[in-house]
Amino acid sequence: MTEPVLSLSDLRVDFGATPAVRGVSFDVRPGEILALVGESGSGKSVSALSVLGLLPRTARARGSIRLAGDELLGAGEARLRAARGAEVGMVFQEPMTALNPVYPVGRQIADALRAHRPMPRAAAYERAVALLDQVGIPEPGRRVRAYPHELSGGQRQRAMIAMAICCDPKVLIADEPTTALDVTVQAGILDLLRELRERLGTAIVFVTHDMGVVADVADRVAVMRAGEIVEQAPVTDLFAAPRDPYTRDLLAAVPHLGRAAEPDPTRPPGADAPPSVEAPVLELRDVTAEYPGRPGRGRHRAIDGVSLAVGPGEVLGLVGESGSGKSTLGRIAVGLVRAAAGTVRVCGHDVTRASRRELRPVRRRIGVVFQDPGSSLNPRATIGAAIAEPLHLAGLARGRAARARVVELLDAVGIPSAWSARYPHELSGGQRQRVGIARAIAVRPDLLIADEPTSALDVSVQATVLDLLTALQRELGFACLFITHDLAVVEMLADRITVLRAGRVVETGTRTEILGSPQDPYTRALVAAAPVPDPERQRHRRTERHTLLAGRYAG
Amino acid sequence: MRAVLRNRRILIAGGFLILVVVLSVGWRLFTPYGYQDQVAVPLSGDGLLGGDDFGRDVFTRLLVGIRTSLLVAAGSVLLAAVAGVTLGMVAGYTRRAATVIMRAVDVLLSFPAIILAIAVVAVLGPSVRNVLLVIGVIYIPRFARIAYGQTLTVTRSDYVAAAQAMGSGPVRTLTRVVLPNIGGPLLVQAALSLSFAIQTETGLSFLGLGAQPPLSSLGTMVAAGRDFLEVRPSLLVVPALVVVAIVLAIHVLTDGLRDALDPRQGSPS
Amino acid sequence: MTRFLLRRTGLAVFQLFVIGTLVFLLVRLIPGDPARAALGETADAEQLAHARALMRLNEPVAEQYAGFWARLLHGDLGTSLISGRAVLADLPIRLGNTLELVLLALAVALAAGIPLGRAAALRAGRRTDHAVTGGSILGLSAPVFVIATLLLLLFSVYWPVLPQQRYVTLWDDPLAHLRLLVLPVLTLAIGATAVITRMTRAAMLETASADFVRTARATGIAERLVVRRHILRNSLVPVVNAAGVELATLIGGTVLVETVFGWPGLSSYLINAVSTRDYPVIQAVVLAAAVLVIAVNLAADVAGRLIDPRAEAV
Amino acid sequence: MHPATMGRRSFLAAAGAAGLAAAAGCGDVSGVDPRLDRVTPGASGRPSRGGVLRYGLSTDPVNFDPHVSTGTASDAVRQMMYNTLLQYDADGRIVGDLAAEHGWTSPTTYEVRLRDGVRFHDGSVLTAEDVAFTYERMKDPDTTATVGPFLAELDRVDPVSRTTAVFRLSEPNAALPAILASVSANIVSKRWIESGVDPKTHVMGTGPFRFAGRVPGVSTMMERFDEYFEPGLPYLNGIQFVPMPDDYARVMALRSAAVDMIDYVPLTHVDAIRRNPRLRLYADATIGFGYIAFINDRPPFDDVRVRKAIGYALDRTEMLRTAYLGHGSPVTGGMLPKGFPGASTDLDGTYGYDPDRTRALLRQAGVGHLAVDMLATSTYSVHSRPAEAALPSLRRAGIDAGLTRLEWPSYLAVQMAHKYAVRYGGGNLLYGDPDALRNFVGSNGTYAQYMNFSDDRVDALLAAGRRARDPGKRAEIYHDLEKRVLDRAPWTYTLKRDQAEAARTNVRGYAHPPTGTWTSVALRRTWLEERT
Repeated sequence: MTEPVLSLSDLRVDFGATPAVRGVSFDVRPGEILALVGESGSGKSVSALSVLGLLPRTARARGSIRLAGDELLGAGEARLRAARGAEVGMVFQEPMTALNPVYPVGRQIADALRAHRPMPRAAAYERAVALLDQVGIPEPGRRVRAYPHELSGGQRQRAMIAMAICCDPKVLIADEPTTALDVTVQAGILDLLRELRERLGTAIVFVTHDMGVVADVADRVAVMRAGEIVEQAPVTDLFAAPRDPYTRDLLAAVPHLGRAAEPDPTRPPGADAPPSVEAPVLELRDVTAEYPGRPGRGRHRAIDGVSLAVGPGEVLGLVGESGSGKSTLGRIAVGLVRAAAGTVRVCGHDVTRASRRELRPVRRRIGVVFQDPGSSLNPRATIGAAIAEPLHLAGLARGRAARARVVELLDAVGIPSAWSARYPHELSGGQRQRVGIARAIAVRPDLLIADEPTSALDVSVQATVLDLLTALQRELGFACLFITHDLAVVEMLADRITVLRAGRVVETGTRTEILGSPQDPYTRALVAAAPVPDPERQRHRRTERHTLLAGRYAG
Repeated sequence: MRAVLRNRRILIAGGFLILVVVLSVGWRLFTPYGYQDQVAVPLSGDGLLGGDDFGRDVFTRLLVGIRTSLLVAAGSVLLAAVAGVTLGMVAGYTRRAATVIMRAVDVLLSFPAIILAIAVVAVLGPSVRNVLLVIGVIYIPRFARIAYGQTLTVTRSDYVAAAQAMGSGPVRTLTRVVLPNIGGPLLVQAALSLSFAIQTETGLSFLGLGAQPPLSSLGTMVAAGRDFLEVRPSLLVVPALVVVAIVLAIHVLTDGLRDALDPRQGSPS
Repeated sequence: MTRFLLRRTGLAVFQLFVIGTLVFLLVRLIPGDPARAALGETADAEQLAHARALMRLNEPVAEQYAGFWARLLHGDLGTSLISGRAVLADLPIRLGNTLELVLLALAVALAAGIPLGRAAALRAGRRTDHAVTGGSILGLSAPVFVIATLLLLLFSVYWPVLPQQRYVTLWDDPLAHLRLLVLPVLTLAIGATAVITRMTRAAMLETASADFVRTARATGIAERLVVRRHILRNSLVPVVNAAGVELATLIGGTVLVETVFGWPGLSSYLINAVSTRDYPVIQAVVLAAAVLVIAVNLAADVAGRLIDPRAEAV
Repeated sequence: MHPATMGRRSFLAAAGAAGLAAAAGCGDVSGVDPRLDRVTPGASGRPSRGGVLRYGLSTDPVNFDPHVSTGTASDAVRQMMYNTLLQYDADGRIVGDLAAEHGWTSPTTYEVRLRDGVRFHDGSVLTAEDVAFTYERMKDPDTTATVGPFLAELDRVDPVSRTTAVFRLSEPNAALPAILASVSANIVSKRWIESGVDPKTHVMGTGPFRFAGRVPGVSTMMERFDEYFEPGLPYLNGIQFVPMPDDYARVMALRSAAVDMIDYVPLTHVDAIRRNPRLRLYADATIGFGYIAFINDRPPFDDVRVRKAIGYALDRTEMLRTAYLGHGSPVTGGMLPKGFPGASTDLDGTYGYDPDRTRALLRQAGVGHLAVDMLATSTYSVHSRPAEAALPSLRRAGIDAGLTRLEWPSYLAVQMAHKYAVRYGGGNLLYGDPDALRNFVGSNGTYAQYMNFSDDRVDALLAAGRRARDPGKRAEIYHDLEKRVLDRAPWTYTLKRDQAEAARTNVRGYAHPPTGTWTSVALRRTWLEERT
């Protein structure tokens, strides 16, 4: 067993009075990928940041962080600066904001290089081009002069990795590097990290909350909860036989692509059969929609001739990567975005060209749930008022009747009715989503449009919200258009699935058809790229995906 | 609200401003003289602050002066806020109208403020009402621009889309949903404009466009005091200090309020 | 960028057209006319009628309006009805003086404001920060002409370091000209510096918590490089915008300084023209001031776009 | 606009003309050639020669038309470059300027013989032709000459020889010599004017100084005219007039020696200047007077008792103390300045401060509550301060008095439109003879038209005054005229103010005209000692 290159022992970090990390210890050996996994607030990021002393001034850290035997915690600024970048490289989560927007990417990499290896600027630039090529960015010679906003999310992340490894650090700490990326792009980044591990023998600390990613990339896993490591084990042992109860619950809560393929006893028989869509609640035929593109580049066609239908009581999963136009479709259904062509029918009414007045009766039959719990509720209104608003607008209830209905709805979504006077910022993300759902079903809609309702939530909270949705759907029988990029989630809910790519329908079919035996190559690549929380199956799927990719086009 | 009360800055500045408002609005309670009465020998020292060059009691005229200046400042900021915010919100909400409205606002911004002031006062005659009108018009662009920017960001959020999806009309969405959420930055701009309005009124009075005698305003008093700077410096210094104190208090209050209300926002003033 | 410039100049022309029309009408609404102002109180009705005829004031308004634009397009800014001098002879020097005053004041404000703001931001919460913030609030609060009067009294009369000299142009006696500029520029700069300081401090505080600053630190570059190249560089965008707006308000604010210090700038030229109802001069000066303000806004926007590559056309 | 801060000229206009900028156009005027500045002291007390006088002017001359007076400041500048036929000597008596001999040859003919060898600045010789042409131009309505309307009685001027001109009148006018001596009766060269030059922006006269360039609002420069006909004059190499409209800045400039001399000393600074050892004040309280005018046919002011009631309601001593800080004199009787025929003190006290009489008169006139909204100008503090100072005494007399103050041009327009029944104004006699009253109270006078005032007896007295040649007879006529005006009370006089210039002690030879009309001829004889 080689000496660990990085070892934390009994690391404690407090922000003022509140403890964030309560005694974390782990080791990482060269060429090994250690996954630090846990839900938000578990202290995984704080531990990662404390290695290079990047914690905000209000933090106090105790314990020991040894880098190749050399103590870093409490080391002077000079020592820390020598370690940052040269011995330990870091990659962060948000590609949009993690790079300096006013400097070309090449310049930032060159600066990082020259911080540790004084060299003339031209040489640093050449090295930057080589690094960009090494991390798989096409045409590195041109891209080196590009500004961050001129690169895609994946390319920005690759540029940041290039910057992190420019001085061949012994350790690479990646703090949720792929969370903000699409599944296919994420797969590419994970391949790159594995390649670095093999080729340069870099030790990697991979911080994430996504069990699928852990199964795909990690050698060893440390599960964290409330600032402590509850379990540490090689990845296969952890998934096969989790010892700690929290790990077990966590793994159970993670939607498992393929597992739901077996018939789900609770679903009524024949649910799988393609439902007869004769009286669809929502029907789009050849719908196209355009956005005024940036000046000079003309109109950008977001939706190009999409046709789909949602039968009464049916859940249609609308799946696609970012930029595929799935959210736009949701807004077209509600009438927020006007279709340039084609027809949109809701509960039999043609709403394509409807004015706001004509839309009013139709809107009473539709409920909408949004993605970001932070911005889906009016921060200046109490949650009681938020739920009652659709009732007022639809003229269904006033005053005492409305208040009674609100209490009823709060109970339905599992929120104590006493909280109706609270404000959104006093609730957790999950609770806010539940209020969003309560608001959506307030008018007893025939159609519910859920635009990525759970993708901003932690896994455990996500599971409870999805259960709530399915229960409500069965009880109230509304049709549901469920928009998401997460195949595992759609598998749990949807009867039928439509796959969308760049504004066009790629494939539609029942759940088992799409996930089990996808016909279209894009769907197949999408299904293959989604990591499954089972190391064995994931390794097999990975080799299959690589043969697929080698066949047609790069990820 | 607890944060607001505990904040030392807010208490001091707020207290001072409340005192000033009470003293000036209820000036009759605090002085036996009328602001026109000649009660002292010109430029003499008797009375709390002595007599001005017309022999009128300076303390009385100071209180009335504060009242006039505050009246003009508050009135003009209100006018600018109502007009500016409405324009800004409408422009931010309906993209089509945006360029037209914002360009019109730019025209107003690039029109030299002083010519507008002279022209309006010359056409409508010099009076407190007209000065209030002029300063109000001059500050409309500031509010319009802030409201436009804030409305753009707020309408991008989901809760506005949710309201629209539920059938909330443009007017209702703007007033019930958007306006409450852009209140913070507008409050800061209102306080800033209040302090600039007081200074503009002082400047206009210096050019003879402010309050008309015998009514006094801080501006007319400072302007008048200038000629007697060597004979009785207090005629200029006292009203000037009062102007600085009021404006200072407004700024301190704004900084305090902004930090207390939205600690994380800390939007640059 | 050229498309942006084209669109903006198109808009500028439209704006100038609106302003030109506005001032043309507004000025004729003001009671009193140039004939009366030229002849004074003693002139009788008959003399006034003659003077109005000579000044061609009786022509139909539409004709005067068309004439105004026609002459303007040929570069003729018109002739003063009162002094008989071509506006083109007097306007440039006045415009130059105001520009000189405003640009120097802004230069001082930027030179002082940015470092002060930077110092306050880097030592947020500590003594320097409180001192700078307090100072900047004071700077914002002092009325311009009170500062002007006190400076004039202090440095011209009691302690004549900068005695009040007669105006001389730059090319006659550069030293004297610049000495004359010291006090007016200082007066205007106090308020402007306060604004730039507050803006820099706020922008830097906000940028300091941005993700890319943490990334930069993680690559191990020196702290002063992180501050200069990442924090300060990104704070320049809002600061440049603030400088643009501040410059526009400065142009409006020079009237008090020009009056107290007797600096023959655009504002004092305008006020003199208004009090003699000299229509051609008023119209020319207002348009010149408007061009100045539009140019300043455009310059600030262009500078903003150069500094921040992702700025989309607003 | 607070009165104290306003200079004589509108503060607004003042702000525009403040300071001076060198012209890109006609030559550089701001930087004075240092050689001109050198002063060579005169032997034992004789005036030294050379130097350039820097004169801080309250207003920038609007233009230089020789025959249109737009205010005292521009008159002073013109008098340095043009001459009139007659002028006032140090005691205020009319003497010859360009005229060597002058006098009535008949009740309707006045003969003038020019000095010989007088040259214009362009070297051409002055002839009677020029005199005839000048008065023809002044009578031409297009010139809008200030004294034009007063030349009604002048038929024509005949140049009987190269140096003699005869003024032929349609009817006798004893005030003709005063008109010939008025500041805007400048003699111009016929050839120069007919050459098509623009007299507004160019100057070519016979005066002691030649025009050397000007930038409006910046500076007006003039240099010594070596062939000036008065031997030895002028002593100075040149004068630089610098407009400084802001009172405060003008006084500061004098105190910090940025300028050698200033006009229109603001009354609020008079005491400070008197106390300053390095400055000297030249003042008088005879010429400028203030008045409250009524529209005589607008009820309730059509009743003479109401007009008189206001006359008695004014406490002029208090007004003087507050408005001019004592620098001036109350006018309770006749207004004619000392030395004018008909001027006398026996009418003083006619309108003493008598509020009870005011209330009695108002009761007699059946006016219960009299509310007065008085129009005044905000531009000139010498008018706005007394207007404001009048309010307290009016209010104490039971009159509900308020003030509306307008910027000067608006004030003139509103005054002409007869919008305000009561108006505070100020004026001065256009030429040094009581006949100048015809423009104020004569039925077709400009001011009379503002007041809708016309009185046959007044017109008759004015005509008689013009015809009479015997000084004693004229004094009696004009004394009756003053009594009649006070009795009809179309307006009521308020205060006379100190009209003052101030200069540093090294400026010598200047004297303020004791009486007569505002004239700055004394400036032609001014000289500079070496600057201390």
